[in-house]
Amino acid sequence: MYRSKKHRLGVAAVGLSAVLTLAACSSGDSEDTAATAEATEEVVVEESATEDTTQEEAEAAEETCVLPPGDIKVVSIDSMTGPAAFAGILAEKGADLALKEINASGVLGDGVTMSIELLDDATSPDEAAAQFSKAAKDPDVPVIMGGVISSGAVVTSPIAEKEKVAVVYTQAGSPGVVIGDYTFRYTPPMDSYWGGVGSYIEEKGIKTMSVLYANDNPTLIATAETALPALAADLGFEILSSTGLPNSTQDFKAPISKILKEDPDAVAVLMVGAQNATVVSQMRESGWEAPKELLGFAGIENNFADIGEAAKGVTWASIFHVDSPAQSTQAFVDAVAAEYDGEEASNYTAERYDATYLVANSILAACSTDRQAVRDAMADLTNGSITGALGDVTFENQDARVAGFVVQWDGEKMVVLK
Amino acid sequence: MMGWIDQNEFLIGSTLTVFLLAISIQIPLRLGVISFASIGYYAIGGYGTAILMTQYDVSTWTSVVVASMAAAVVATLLGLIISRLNGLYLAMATVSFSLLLSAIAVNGGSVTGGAVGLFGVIGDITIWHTAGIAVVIIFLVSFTERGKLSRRIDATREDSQLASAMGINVTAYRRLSFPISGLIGGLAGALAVNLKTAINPESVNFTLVVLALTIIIIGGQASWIGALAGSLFFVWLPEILVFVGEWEEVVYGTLVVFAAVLVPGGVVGVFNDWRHRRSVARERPKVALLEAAAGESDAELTQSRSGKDG
Amino acid sequence: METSEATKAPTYDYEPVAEARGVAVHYGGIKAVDGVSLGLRPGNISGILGPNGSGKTTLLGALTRMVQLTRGSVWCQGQNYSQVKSDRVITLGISRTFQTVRLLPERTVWDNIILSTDVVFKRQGDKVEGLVKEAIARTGLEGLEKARPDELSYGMQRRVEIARAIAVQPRLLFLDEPTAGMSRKERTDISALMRSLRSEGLTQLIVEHDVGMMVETCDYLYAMNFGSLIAEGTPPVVVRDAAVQEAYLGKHGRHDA
Amino acid sequence: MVQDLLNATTLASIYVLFALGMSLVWGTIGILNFAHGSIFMFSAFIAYLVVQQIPLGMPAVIAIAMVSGALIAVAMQYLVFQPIMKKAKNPHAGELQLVIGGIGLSAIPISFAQRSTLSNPFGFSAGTFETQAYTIGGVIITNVMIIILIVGLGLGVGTALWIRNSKKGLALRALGVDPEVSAMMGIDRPKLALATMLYSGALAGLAGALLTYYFNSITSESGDTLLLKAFAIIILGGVGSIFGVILGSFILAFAEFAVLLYTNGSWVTAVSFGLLFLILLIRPQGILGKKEVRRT
Repeated sequence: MYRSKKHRLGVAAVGLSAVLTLAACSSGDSEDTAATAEATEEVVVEESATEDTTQEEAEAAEETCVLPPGDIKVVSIDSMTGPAAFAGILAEKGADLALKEINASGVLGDGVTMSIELLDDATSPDEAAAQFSKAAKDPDVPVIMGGVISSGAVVTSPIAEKEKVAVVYTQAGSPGVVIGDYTFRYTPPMDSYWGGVGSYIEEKGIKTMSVLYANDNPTLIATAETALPALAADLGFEILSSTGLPNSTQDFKAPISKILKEDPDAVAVLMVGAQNATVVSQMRESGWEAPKELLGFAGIENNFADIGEAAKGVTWASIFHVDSPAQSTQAFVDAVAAEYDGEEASNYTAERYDATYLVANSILAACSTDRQAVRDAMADLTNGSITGALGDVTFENQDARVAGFVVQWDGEKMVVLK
Repeated sequence: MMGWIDQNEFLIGSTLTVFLLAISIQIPLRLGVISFASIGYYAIGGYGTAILMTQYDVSTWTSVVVASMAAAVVATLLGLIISRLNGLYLAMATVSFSLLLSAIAVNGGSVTGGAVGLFGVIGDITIWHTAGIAVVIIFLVSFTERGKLSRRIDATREDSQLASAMGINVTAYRRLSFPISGLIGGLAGALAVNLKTAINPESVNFTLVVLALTIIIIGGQASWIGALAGSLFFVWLPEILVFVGEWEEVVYGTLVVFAAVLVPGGVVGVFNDWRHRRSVARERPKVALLEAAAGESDAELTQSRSGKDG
Repeated sequence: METSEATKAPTYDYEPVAEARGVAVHYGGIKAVDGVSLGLRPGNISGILGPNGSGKTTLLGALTRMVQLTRGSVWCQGQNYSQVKSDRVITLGISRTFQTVRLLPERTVWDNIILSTDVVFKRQGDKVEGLVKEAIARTGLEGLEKARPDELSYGMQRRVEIARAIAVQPRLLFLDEPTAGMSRKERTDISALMRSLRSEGLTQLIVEHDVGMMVETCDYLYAMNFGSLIAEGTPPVVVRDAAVQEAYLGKHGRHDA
Repeated sequence: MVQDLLNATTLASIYVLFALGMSLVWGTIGILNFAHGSIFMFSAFIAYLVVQQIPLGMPAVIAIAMVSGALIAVAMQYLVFQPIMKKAKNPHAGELQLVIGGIGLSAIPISFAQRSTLSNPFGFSAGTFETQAYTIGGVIITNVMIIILIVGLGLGVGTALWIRNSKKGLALRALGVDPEVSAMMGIDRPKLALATMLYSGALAGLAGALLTYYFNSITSESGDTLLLKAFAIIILGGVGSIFGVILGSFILAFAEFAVLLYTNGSWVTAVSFGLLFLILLIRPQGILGKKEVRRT
């Protein structure tokens, strides 16, 4: 048959709310990116790419704002160890890159630097909460960057609201994370950009679908139980069955057998990280071949490299793609490659990179490290559209939204269909 | 000081709720019952409180009391239905009980919030309340660590057959440990959910069982002091030993293995042994007589024997 | 020889302190004890001898309600206590020691001895202390109250057990292999202690396979093999019994080897 | 339907491979080894590390995993379990210490593997073995499935017969029934215990390697998932009974399959501990267990 292989990069794990793909680049501020490009001579950013909505604001801020010299310490809580470490480590690469660019550009002002105190929550909600509450009670911390795990974020968000300190999350896709004035999230919820797949479904004439999803992941549950049925009602296809399994499941033979008997036109595989590849390869082993469709989910691509051919034809929606035509994304992809030894940029890195720029820009726009001022500036900035590594991002109630791509695995890599 | 408490409020609160959970496991353990059911009680207390507060707008304290009582009732029933098991079989039955509850939490739909769990449980419990409750429980538990009751508990644990021959109603003691363990475990969950404002199936899984058990093993089974020492150790170790960092789990594992092999009595056991040796040492004159006394009484007996024989 | 399986009351020419009537204990297919009746003579030291696995300890277990009876009944002072729970047996005045030392390792000698006394004499603090002191004196343990078992010699540990058993003022004391694993001197000491307890009027039943010690100490002997009584009588009579010699004494050498 | 039965039987064989060693150790030398899952995982992990360097075939990979598993298990027995058993004041205290020791032990390899893989799954894709699928009368079977079926059922039945009929097997059974009596029979307990752990570790390694081939990859946490299932399997069949392990594995695998086929699947995790709870209430000695041979 085919070779089953699986060494995967971005993978999944219990506790990680969602594995999303996303693209990004320097956040709203053209100024920063441009300045970085000049300063480092590494980052290729075309001026035109950076001209956009927030330019004026940023310029205005820079003209009038003089921050007192010194170091602005921002706290970042992330999963550097434990099951979500793969996401946390990639995310922090984005933060480091953005921070390096920002400080090199001198955009914050003479003698003003920003630093990130990175705290590892070890993928534990309790650790996240302990560290968050300590940071939230330290008046010298103007803003916090939150962790990637939902179970941690739902605990830390109420603390942020209570202590009135802004927090920007990436990932953490569960409900209960963005709950008020002080909570922001730079990762769009999956169902907000899955619509693109809808047109693919229509195009292919898919009339029936079976769903296999991880029933211990909030985002995937929401997608399987709410977003997909809504889409089905909209487009007029039928969902034959929806099987929820814990993501730790290893043998998918039984649900696959059930699905094969239902004989749908398409199967939607909504698992976390590497489990997608496991399901896909087990489906292929069970004889699921084209023209039968396999629909996947964001984040899935990181796991297909090893199963290669088996995943050919799997189609899904994604928010980040290294081949994205957006110039801001390309600039980011190049910057990542230059900084990290030719590494291919990932959605986790992109989101955090953008989020770090948002934090810096908010401080700059507020021209202060006062918590309230920073949060108000952040609310202002997220009112409009921000262009960055993820391309153009808008916000709904401080929660990110992107158009996304429909992509397909061609056997070796993912290609953009739209 | 107040500033420090304020900054570390969450860690202090965690320490206290983990301590209560450890006590809930320790009470049956002191009677020789290896029960992992406390995680189930914790889940009942936590979910119960969260459901009452967020879905029925019940006041904080009423929710806490009702949920804890519910845990105690479930514990009593569990104690009755598994009463013919002991040792590892009982342990396994209680593991399954706890995991069944976590499966219910995952599949509970909107009542339990499924995999997301319940969040936004904002009540009016401060760490001072939690500390107060912990102190009351320490006060009550300390009664079981003194005098007659503690002797009977020790005998029940160390050798239930012996205890029974000594007139101790082993079954009654063990059965009674269930509702008490249930109440305290439920309380731990109820207070934890107020501290964390959220609860999900992941927070009541097997990892928690392991944590609570290792706390008792490191601290010591015999006394609440052991549970407290263990809780402090495990909650604060990552704070203090920052350099441990990514090898935290390895350090934990190694410590637990060392504790299991070398100090089965835990930190408190080591301390008690030391104290005993010291007190014996202080009474040098008497102890010097130890061997002599043994010899003497031997002589005496031999004498009386020959007397009687003669 | 009494091997009747019936539970009807046998007649004795004395009033037995405790009785087994047709006691049988079966585990699955194994008949550990199979129809034993005996009545203990007041003020005597009785002994049950028999090779390992002959059912002695199981019989003792049956008499103390620690093992379930398959058939038969056990009686104490004319009362059938076959359904009484094991933890109530001590309140009937029946106290025991075990085949191996069973002391609480983390507890002092005093705590170990007082363990049963304060259960039997509830809320009689002063009396309990007095009884424990008396038991300590009778067993020659003065001065060792604060020691832990592991600080004592094996012989002394056994004395603590005996002290624990007699502190509750039983009318009947069961001793399960009280001299097992002891030095010769320790054996003679324990034997002397038992006789001194007899002189105070305490009825005792010893289970042993050390024939020498039994003959020296006991007033009356029962011999068991394969779960049944094969002989009984005064020590000289029993040791000369052909069945006993064949079943037990003949194998004795091999057992000690 | 035939396909489902075949798939369920394969799953059952996997369960047999995993639970066999655990059951043997528990039923004879009285150690409920909580680290069995991590031996399983880490031996596959070691094989994975080797395969990353040298592309090897399946027999070599399996051999590496089995040797690793055996060595880890022996080291655990020698350094941790044996000292605990020697020191235990009484069997019950020992029991708990052994469980705790196992829990502590299991954390160490899991943590190493997590660090090293960033919790990503790992597999033997760098090796030379390729999965082949065959279709026979509409039923799909892969070469990995065939190997698992043969090895799992073969070792299960073989071990059961060996325990039942051989002299060493008798010695092991004697240990399980009464350690003291077996000591009198002249059985060298520590030595036999070490040998049992060695066998159990090798089985864990074998299971780890075969499972990794079957699922294409496993994760650092895979052992823990199986550990809880193995408890259910062993108790279901009866502690100390090797045929019980086979029976328990089949019951669990088929029950899980049924739940997955006829419901929406969300209760599948509850199947194992539901069965465990039920059997403990109804028949604690297990289906094939004998009451009087209960050691705990």
